[in-house]
Amino acid sequence: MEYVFHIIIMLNIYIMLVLSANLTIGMANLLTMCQAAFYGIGAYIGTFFLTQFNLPFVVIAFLVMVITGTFSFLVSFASVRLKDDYFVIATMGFQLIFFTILYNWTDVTGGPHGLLDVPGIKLFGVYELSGVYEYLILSLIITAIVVWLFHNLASSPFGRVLNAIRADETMALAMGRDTAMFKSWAFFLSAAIAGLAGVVYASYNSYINPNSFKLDESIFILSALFIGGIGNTKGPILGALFVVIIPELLRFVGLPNTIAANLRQIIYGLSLVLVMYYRPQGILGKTILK
Amino acid sequence: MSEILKINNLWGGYKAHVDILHGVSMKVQHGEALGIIGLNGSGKSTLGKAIMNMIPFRKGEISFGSNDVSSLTTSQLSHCGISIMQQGGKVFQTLSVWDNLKLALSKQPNVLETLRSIIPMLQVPKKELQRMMADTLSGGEKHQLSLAMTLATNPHLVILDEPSAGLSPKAVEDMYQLLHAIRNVLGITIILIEQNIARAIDFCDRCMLMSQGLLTFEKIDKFEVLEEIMFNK
Amino acid sequence: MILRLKDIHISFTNAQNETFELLRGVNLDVETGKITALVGGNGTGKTTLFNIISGFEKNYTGIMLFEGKDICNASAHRISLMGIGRLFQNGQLMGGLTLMENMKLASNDSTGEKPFSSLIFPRKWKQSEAQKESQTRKILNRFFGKDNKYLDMLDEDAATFSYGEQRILSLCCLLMGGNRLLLLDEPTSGVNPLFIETTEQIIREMKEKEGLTVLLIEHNMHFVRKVADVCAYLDEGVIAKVGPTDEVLDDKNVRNSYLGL
Amino acid sequence: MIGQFVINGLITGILYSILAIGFALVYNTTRVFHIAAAGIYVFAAYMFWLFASRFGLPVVPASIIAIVLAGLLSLITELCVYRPLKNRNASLNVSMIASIGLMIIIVNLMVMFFGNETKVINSSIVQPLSFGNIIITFPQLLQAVIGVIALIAFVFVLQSTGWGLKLRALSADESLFETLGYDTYRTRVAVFLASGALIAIASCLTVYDVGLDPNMGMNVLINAIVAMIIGGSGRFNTCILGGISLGVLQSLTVYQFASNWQNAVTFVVLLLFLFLRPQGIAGYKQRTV
Repeated sequence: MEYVFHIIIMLNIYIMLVLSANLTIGMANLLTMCQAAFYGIGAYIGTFFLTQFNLPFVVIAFLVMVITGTFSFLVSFASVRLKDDYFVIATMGFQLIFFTILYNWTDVTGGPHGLLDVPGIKLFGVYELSGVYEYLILSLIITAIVVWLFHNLASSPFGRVLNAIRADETMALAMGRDTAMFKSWAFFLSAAIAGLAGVVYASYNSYINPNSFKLDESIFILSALFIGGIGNTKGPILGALFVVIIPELLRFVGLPNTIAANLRQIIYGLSLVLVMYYRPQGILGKTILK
Repeated sequence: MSEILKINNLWGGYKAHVDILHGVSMKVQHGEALGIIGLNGSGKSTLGKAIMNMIPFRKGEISFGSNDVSSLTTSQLSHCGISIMQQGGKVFQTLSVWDNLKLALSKQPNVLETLRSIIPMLQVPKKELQRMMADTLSGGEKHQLSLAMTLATNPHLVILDEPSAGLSPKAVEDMYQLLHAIRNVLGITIILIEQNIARAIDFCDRCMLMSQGLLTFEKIDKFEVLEEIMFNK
Repeated sequence: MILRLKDIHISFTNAQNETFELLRGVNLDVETGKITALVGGNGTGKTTLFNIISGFEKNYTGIMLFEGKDICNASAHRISLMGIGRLFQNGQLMGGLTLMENMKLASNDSTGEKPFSSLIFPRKWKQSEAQKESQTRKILNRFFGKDNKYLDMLDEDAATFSYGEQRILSLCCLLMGGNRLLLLDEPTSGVNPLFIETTEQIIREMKEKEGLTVLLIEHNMHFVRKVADVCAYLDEGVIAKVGPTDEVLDDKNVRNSYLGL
Repeated sequence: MIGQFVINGLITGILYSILAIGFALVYNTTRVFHIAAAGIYVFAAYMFWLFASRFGLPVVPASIIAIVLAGLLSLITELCVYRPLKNRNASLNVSMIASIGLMIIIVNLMVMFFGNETKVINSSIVQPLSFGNIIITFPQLLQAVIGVIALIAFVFVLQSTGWGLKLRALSADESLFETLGYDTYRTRVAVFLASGALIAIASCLTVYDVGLDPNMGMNVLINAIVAMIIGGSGRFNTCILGGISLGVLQSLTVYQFASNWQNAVTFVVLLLFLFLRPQGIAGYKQRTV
């Protein structure tokens, strides 16, 4: 049973990540390849706060989200200047620079060995969470809040402006909307939620290393998003479900571990190609990437 | 005189839902110069592109000579003998002038000699042409080169999409002299899509007015007729 | 005088470093509460002038006053918020958004568009949303009659409408409030004759019922004659003639130069 | 000492150039961000290893087989993915996502069949050459010689043959190319074959020196893309300029700091170029009039 709970916790984390990616990619059509970097920034900064201070979780989560969000200004700056492929490669550049720093700045990040013994989350500054059950409940609550948040955002006036930017940026500008500011907000929120997912992951796993936050992870999040669908809330949730459940199904079938690991990657890749051909908006998605 | 091109009830546009052509029908006779004039956004260029299958049309038939060519691709149409000079003097910017010509020159190399005798900018020595990059040409020269490339494929029918747009008055004058010369020497059928109405009426045997995706008012041959149509009370 | 343009110059440089001066000192006063038509041949810079007014083109010199305020250095969205609405040349509704969303976006009232107010104070913006919705219905009722089909199609993707319908609905969008001057770039281009009458009616009502000022670019001279009070002819980078519409359009010089004689 | 680093950088730069051209062939003509090139790179490396080490063929025929197979795989990506997507009028971003999917498929197929661990091609040890205090190992010499030959051959084909002319024309203007009576799809077949072959040449030369593992593709490809951008995208010869500059720059970074900061420096340079000089060193600015 613990194992099932572990899967659900990971699923929750991925739902947050994929939803956060959807905010920029799906709604504002800004294709970024650095979601894992924000996830990582959240995890490392969260670890720092968890080890150094004895703060209640709400405070830590808030701080992490604000700091991670602040990092997103690097990306929003790039989005003003660069278009299309150049923007994609620039975000890829951010991702790789971030990874290099994580990997080599050994004094702070622990380098390739990562950080061990990340303390658990202290709910009200006193009660330290431990064990799968408690994390299960915590992650369910947080994810529920995040899903609710994005669901409301999608149908709110703010989401409408993001959709307008996707449809026609010039027109949005001519209607008196400061598109650069809206994009920055989208990046900020997206990064903040990814950072939140990072803290939860770090304290739950109690161990982080750079390999969880490299380009492959960004691509993984992207695949989940595009398979599930972009532009609404159910698409990304389905995507997260898909990428988390497939490996378990393969395990259930009884394939040896070595083959299963690759087979699931192949399934992801194949689904990506097929989805792009037959249903470019994703299985449950609403909009098509421009 | 026989028909070289016949278009029947053509519908279509750039996007799937948005029709720009609303059922265009027309016939082009062998050897004539047909002008298509009309306001901005009336669909003149769209018609030219639709004939060349550069944008998909939803409905309608096009026949060229005695063959139905509605389903041919752009490059196949070019082999059949229809050629288009696209708007704005399109040439391969990063290539030299000679390379541009070489690409266009497909079947008969002697076409080039004829062209060189007519088109002023090709009359410099071959070495020069090999050295000259297309993106360093002036607007007028670019249009001339573009026209030369269109003709070098040895077409029976050329569609000229705004050959004078964006040129200085002097260059427009040159371009029309050139077009007259080409008509006289090569004697090919021309469809001229043109903003400059006076030029079009002057050059063509007959003109058609395109309006709201439909061809109306066949046979406009006098300027006064047109003025009446456009400005009448 | 709602908008005053003084000595607007703009030049472009091509690849051969040849500078080409498109506008050579445009002077134009747009009078409040009137419909002014801007006509001129192709490539004379009419749309460029619109881009300058609405803040999309910045490399120009000259003075531009909107209601007495200098708007030369304001960014595009600021200018829009000051009360200048625009219909683009091939502008349609934004596909992927519903008709209602398009109409709501056209309103200058941006209550609830800050991400946090969106989430935290839903009651505050729900009110303004409801108001926008009723306004939308009112506008549609007015131009297309009671119980028209668009009222049932408010929640459909705007891309499903035909091009002509989209153009007219985009015009309706401009009535969603906050605008005092409208820049219409060829409202009739690509619109079939049936809709041209509606277009005409909408533009008239903009002036008569809403008291808006309209500046429009148009190639369809019949249309210009019908709706415009004042006509300005742009040629060779300057406003060559301004005056009552019939006077300008019947001018022999204008006709000849327009038709390229 | 610095001389050694410059030489190393030059040789790496040549390899980057070849790969960058392989990528640019597809990117310039189809505008698709061809991330699957990373997969093809890995595929070529494994085929080379399979025939050279597992089946014991001599290096030369093994590499030729690898190059041919990689070209075919590249063609398959075009026929099975890019062309159908183009026929459906899919946007370029959609094609790119599909390309990512392809890359994942190819790389993981390789892992599935051949395992995850690093492999080497068992080459006979040859005494390194030394000029003064600059040492060049035999594989490096091979890389330099074959790499330069490949580049010269490519530039020759590009500049002096009809095929090269068509290629340049297609990347300059696709619609004009079609109206002149050329079949874009047929030219694209050749483009993809050549692209696959060039990627495979770069792959085999690298693998012969440093061995192979399935995760190397993306990293190398990104370097090649950076080389293409800093050289100036839109053309082919600029890739060589960009590749060699990048190789030397990286090598000097290693000399000055340490090898582990190499990637960071690469991307900082990339970002500087993107923001300050997006048209690249060679500075051909694509006009959008």
